[in-house]
Amino acid sequence: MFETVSKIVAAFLTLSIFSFLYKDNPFYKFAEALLVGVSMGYAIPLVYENVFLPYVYTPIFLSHKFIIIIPAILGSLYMFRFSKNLGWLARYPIVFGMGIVGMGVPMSIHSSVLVQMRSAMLPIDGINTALIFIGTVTILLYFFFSKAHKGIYGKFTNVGVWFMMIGFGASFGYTVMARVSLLIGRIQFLLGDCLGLIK
Amino acid sequence: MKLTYAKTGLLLFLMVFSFLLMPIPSHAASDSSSYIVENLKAEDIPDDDGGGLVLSWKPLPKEKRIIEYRIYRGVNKDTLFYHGKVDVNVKTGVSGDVMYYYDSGYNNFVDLQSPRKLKKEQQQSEDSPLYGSYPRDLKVTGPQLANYQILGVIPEKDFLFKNTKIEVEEEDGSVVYAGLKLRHFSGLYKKLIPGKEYFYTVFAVTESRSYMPYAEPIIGVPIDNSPEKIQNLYSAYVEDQSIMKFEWVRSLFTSDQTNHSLYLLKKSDLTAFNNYIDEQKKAEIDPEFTTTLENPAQLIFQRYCGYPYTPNNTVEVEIVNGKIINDEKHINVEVGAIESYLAVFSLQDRAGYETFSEVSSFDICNSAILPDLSDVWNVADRLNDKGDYNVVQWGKPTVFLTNSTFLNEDKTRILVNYDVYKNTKYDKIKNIFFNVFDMAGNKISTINEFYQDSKLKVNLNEPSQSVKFEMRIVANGSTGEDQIFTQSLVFNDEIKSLQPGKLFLNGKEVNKYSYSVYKNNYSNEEWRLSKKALGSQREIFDNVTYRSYIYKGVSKFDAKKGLFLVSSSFSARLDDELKNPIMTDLYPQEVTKTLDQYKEELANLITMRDTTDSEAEIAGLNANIDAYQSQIDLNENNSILKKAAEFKNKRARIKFLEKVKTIASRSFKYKIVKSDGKAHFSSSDVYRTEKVKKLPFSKAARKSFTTLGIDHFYPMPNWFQADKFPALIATFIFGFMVFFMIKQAKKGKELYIRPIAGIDEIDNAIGRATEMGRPILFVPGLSGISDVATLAGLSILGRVAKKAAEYDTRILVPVRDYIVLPIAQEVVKEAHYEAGRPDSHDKNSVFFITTSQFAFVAGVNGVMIREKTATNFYMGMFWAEALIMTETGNTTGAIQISGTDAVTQIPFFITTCDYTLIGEELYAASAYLAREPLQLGTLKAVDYTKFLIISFVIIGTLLSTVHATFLINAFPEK
Amino acid sequence: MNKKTIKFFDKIQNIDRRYIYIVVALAIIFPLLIPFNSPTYVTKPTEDIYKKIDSFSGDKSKAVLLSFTHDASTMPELFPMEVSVLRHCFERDIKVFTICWIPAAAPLVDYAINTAKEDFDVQSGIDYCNFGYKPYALRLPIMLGMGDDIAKAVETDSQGRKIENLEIMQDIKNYDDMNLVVDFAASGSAIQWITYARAKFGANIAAGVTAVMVADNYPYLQTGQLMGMFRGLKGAAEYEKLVDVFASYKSEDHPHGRPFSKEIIDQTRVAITGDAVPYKYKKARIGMNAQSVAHIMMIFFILIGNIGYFITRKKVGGKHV
Amino acid sequence: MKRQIPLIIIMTLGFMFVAHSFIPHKISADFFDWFQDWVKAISPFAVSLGVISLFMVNGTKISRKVPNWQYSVITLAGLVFTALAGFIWGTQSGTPYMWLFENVQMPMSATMFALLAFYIASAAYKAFRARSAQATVLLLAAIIVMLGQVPLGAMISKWIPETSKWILNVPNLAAKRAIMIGVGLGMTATSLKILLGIERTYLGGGD
Repeated sequence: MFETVSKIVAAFLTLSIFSFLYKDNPFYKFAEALLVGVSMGYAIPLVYENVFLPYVYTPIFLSHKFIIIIPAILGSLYMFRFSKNLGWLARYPIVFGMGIVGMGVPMSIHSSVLVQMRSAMLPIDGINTALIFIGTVTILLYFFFSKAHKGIYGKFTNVGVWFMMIGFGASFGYTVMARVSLLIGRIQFLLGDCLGLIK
Repeated sequence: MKLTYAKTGLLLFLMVFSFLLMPIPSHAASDSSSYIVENLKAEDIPDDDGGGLVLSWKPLPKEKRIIEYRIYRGVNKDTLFYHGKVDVNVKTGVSGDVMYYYDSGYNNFVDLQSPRKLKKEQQQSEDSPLYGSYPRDLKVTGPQLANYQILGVIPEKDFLFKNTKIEVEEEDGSVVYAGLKLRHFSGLYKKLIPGKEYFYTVFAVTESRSYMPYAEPIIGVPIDNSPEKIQNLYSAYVEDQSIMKFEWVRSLFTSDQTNHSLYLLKKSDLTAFNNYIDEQKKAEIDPEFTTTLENPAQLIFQRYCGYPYTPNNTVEVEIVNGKIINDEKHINVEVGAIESYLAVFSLQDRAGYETFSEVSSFDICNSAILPDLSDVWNVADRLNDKGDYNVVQWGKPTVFLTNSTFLNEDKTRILVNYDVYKNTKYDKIKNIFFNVFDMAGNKISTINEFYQDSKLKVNLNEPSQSVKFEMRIVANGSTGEDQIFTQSLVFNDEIKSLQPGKLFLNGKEVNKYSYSVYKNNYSNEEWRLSKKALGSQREIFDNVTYRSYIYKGVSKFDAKKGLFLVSSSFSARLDDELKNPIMTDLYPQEVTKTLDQYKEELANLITMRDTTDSEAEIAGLNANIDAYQSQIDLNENNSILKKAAEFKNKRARIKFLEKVKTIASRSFKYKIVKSDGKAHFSSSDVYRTEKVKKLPFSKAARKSFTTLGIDHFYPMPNWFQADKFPALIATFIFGFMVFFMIKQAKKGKELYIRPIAGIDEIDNAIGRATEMGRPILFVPGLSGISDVATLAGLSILGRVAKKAAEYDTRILVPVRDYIVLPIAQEVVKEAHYEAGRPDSHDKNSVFFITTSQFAFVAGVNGVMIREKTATNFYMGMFWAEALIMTETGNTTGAIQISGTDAVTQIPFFITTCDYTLIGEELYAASAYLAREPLQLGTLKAVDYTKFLIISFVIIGTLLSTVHATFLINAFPEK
Repeated sequence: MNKKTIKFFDKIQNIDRRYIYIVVALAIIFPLLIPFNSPTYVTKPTEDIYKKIDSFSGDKSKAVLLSFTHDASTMPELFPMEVSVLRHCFERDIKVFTICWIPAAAPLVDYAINTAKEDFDVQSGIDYCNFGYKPYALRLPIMLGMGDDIAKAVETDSQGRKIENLEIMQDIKNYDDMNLVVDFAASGSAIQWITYARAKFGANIAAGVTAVMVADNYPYLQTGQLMGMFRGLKGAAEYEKLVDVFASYKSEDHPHGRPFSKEIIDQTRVAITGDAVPYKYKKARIGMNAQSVAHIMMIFFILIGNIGYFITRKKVGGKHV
Repeated sequence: MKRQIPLIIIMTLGFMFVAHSFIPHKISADFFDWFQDWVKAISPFAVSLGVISLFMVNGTKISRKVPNWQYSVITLAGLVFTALAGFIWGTQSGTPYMWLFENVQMPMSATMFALLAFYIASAAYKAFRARSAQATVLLLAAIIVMLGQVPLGAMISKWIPETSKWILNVPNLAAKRAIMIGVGLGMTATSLKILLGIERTYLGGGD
């Protein structure tokens, strides 16, 4: 009984969302509004239990690490984000959390630039490595904005465009697969979990 | 109509939520007694230390939809505390007929996460004995300390500095304890006491979280058993060195194991020995049983096994002049012909139980067959770390094949994967040469891996059952001529491919032996295992953590002050022979008090000795007197304790002792054992060095550590991570570029940006809309203002709006983010002013639709269809919803121009729009149009860096293709 | 081209999209209702993850971390991957940790563990451990902290136990031991692991991603920064098969599974109809049947649409391009 | 001042972190531990941002009685109810809170994106046009990759999966690598601008 009702509710809400395909309608609007509310409401107790209690309450009130009061006060300044006059106070917690971007600079240069450069310099030992080399260089040149695409240079950078198009084609193909997979999942739910038709 | 929609919505809402109130009554109605678990049993766990019970019960059927079973435990029937739970998947239930739950070892007693107050378990009958878990309240938990063995784990700093001195009046005078608050413990852990009765019950929790009635509590009594039997003992006798070697397979190591012992047994005594064991077993089961037999085997070796660390499992015993002698353990055994002996190993536990292994006969061999441990090895501080690793490394790098795959159907072309084990000393591998031979022994090919990508492609002339590889590594000046590796790929019928066979180094099998690295510091008696490595590995990293804990038994408490009481004495280190701990105390007075007690005891013993006549008694007393005397000497003459006694300031004294403790526990000496696992092993000496590194300790603190830096290694923290050097340079270059170019742009320096093809298209498209007399749609993306793409989109909006104003064409700008809204309004307004057409500006042309992703798109689609827009612009950040808009635009026949840096959406824009600005082109277009210094400067900085990158890539590729790999190797690999 | 054809194509081009929706729904419903056996070809990126995890078999000083950074919306693709990996670990006695970074993922982790564990004798805190939900804001600090000391960075598990005292943590200290991180996400979140955990501590990173992210991750795959990748539902189907064929393989010679072989996996077909494999372990493969039909349908749509486009465009005379 | 101090904080912290990424020393590790403790204590409050803004947006809608304001009531009621359920009955499995997650939030958020399969199909039919040579190449590559993913592709010809693999491993790799380097530089530039105090949008408006 309990299970059946749970499934009916879930199936009903699923179908409400699907009804958007027909047109925007109150069922969809209802489901969407509910989703927004429930998602946010869901986060509150979870954050309280998993974050607030162990990282704020326990250190201050139980471990007596009173220094943690400072970041806790900093954190509570978030509340002023929407205030007209005191909005500037919210900058402190934001700024504090953002300090870590400093680490992002060398680290992302390291892994998305230098490591990639190394792999782009592999010895050419066949047609494929040659193609990867040409492709990488021409596309990089295509996005080099300090020289006009004219003459032979223009033709050269144009090669990059073709490489990109094939690359985008690959993304395209995979995206189609991703979208279909999600639908498959939902239909597996409706047919399998709710109706028990899939074994 | 709309209102009725909404009413429907509210009704639905109520429907969904009202259901939540149903579960409780729905279950209450059903018969709850059928939910009580049956066959609940608590049985002793065999072969353990007496701290374990196993609970078992029959799980309820799947139809009952149980999500969890909760277990309660106590020392009497009336109060049972929550102890743990077992989760169950509600859909499938439990597959077996019995469910088990192990209550063994130390588990959580109380810590800061425990509840504040003791609570009666809800949803149970009024008189139920069930309570929640132990609370932080000492009034409740304090008395429970007596019911378990309680272990307190205390961070060293808290023990040393956060304690409170507490004097407790006990039977034999007042005793001083260190009192600690719960918060100073990392946790308190409890273990069952052997022989004590414990009560258990279990109940089920259903899917709707109803707690079902509990089963009638049952009793369990944990029993201390003899340790688990060691399965395999191997013994060997090396004739030419007259050394016996023993090795065994370690059993599960538990806290109560104390000694490793080895015995020699005459083959003729085997029956007597077995009788002895049988008798011992009987005695264990039946305490009344009196033993009569003596152990016929002779003890030849014994040592403490060093809990909680993994002990050494090899032993060497030397026979000198036909005898094994160890005065300290009172061993003096005469050994005859080895052939007539068997070896036996035993494990002893605290309760005095002893478990013997199967007997093993000696493999009599010669030292020539023992593994060769002549590889040069060393111990060093690991570089590039925060000072918590030592590295132990040996030998030259090894190369080996890991896998192979056929590349074609004829099976004549194979892809072979190889791997390399290096060490810090040989870390720069220049070349690896592979010579490939076919089955007949003919060389098929020679490959020079000048860039190691871990794979080779080999052409076989014909499908082959076996291919042999000869390999050599050139690294750090070593040509590797003296280290030729051979390995074959052999066809494996089961796996149906060529699989790597055994690896040989100069004809010797490499992985027949493995390395075990053992370590020992100043504060533990025995060597412990650091890490084990394969015969092909060349280094191990030994972790020396910074964190240290003090373990103390807890049995007393002070409820008034909220303190747990632990003994205040602690050991600073062991003496140089690693025998006696150098004990001291948190409180200086206690040190003197203990010393006085020793002296008093000593004086008593001496008077006793002088008054007695019995020879035997005098001998016994003399031994005691010696022990006390040596303790007193140690306390009075030890440099650490002497120095500590000099401190006037209490905190300074503890600080000094802390430093000493740190050195003692973080400095390790190392040795390597290379073994085949069957007692054929070679053991190295302790590694020593002459070059003593400078250590960060005061003279006073390190005074007693005479071997520190020579054979004991203390890991040092480093100030720069050398492998990040390329990143450092790159960060500097790029940082400078950005800073400099933005400065230049701000100064108003003319910076060239090539014309972007899409920009002309923008103008044309606006023209077309004007021709058709229909409005333009501009969507500045769906993300917020902090997104670079949104900013770029807005600056293109400025241009489009200006052109539109010039042509007097209406522009519509739907916005999703309410912070973007006023900014977009401002942009459009300004554009109209700039174009000199403030009159044509309509404030409502920029409007907010909704924040919801799909509803926003539905709104935009509505605008497209209603207004019949002639040209649609999508500039900014888009997600999955993008194609819904462009599809509609496509059906209405509008010209569509898009620009985004969302790589996943670009393909859809390209296929559905007439023109697309790809990725960075969007930024470039916006910088080109807006000429805003910040954007322009960044674009140029990125551009110039990109030029550098292109140059490096081209040069690097050309160089590496002609075997010059220095440039490519200058870049990081991971 | 005669007018009739043009008109016909005009008409079918302007067909109400709801008809298309119905076709889509049917194209997916039928293959799901009527499962059929189709081969699953296993590709290298999936294989590499399998081999890596398998190499930890029975090794108590190695562990795998599964990081969940997705909510229920992308579950259809990612969930079968998670279940298969967990099943693999349980089958081969490999220590496995789980952690999640968004609130909505927390129950998904439990769901995945509960689904996989019931066929095995495994215990939380000994064979596996769920670190539970940690907020996204702490992702970087924890990710980096684990390179040093997992127990300190994570502190407590999902049940609030201090993890440093759990049995599973013996011999597991940092990324040297917890040597493989598999990040399940619908975004490029694996990149963060690469940038920090790998660059700084050399952890092995693998990604379980929705198909959308697949093509973008290839550069990392080639550099080895990603040691392997699950490519959407296909990757999940491949892993399901791998576990079926090797880890869960039972015979007299191999009571606890058998070693990986490229040749065997290529030759073996696992029937997904019938009850030989439980439904939860073949969900992705059944899904792939529907995927096949859907892909054909998509290609068919693209072709028809384009034929119509070229015919009707001729009529308009290429006015708009 | 209201801007300067935050800017100084971020620049100092930022540069300390740049240094931290090159310094493995214990001191540097301790700095990170300190930061970790503080950020952990700050982070739970961030959730209030989401809650407040949701209340503000929906509250305004309700008070102004904009069309469809009733749905805002549903949103807020959903929020309050779910949060309360969590606090009252706990968050373990089997509680109303988890019931809401499993049967309300999970199915709906999963379905939201499942809609896209329909849209992409209709776009395939109506909008994915080989409108230029480049778009044609793109579509062809896409079709091959799509076929390469499913068993049917291999049944048609064994070259389809091979070609699909080649597309991914060669042209796609080159394209994505080049784009990635560009994106990587762009992102780093943004971080750098934040560090150098040039980029300030994250501080929000006002003085």
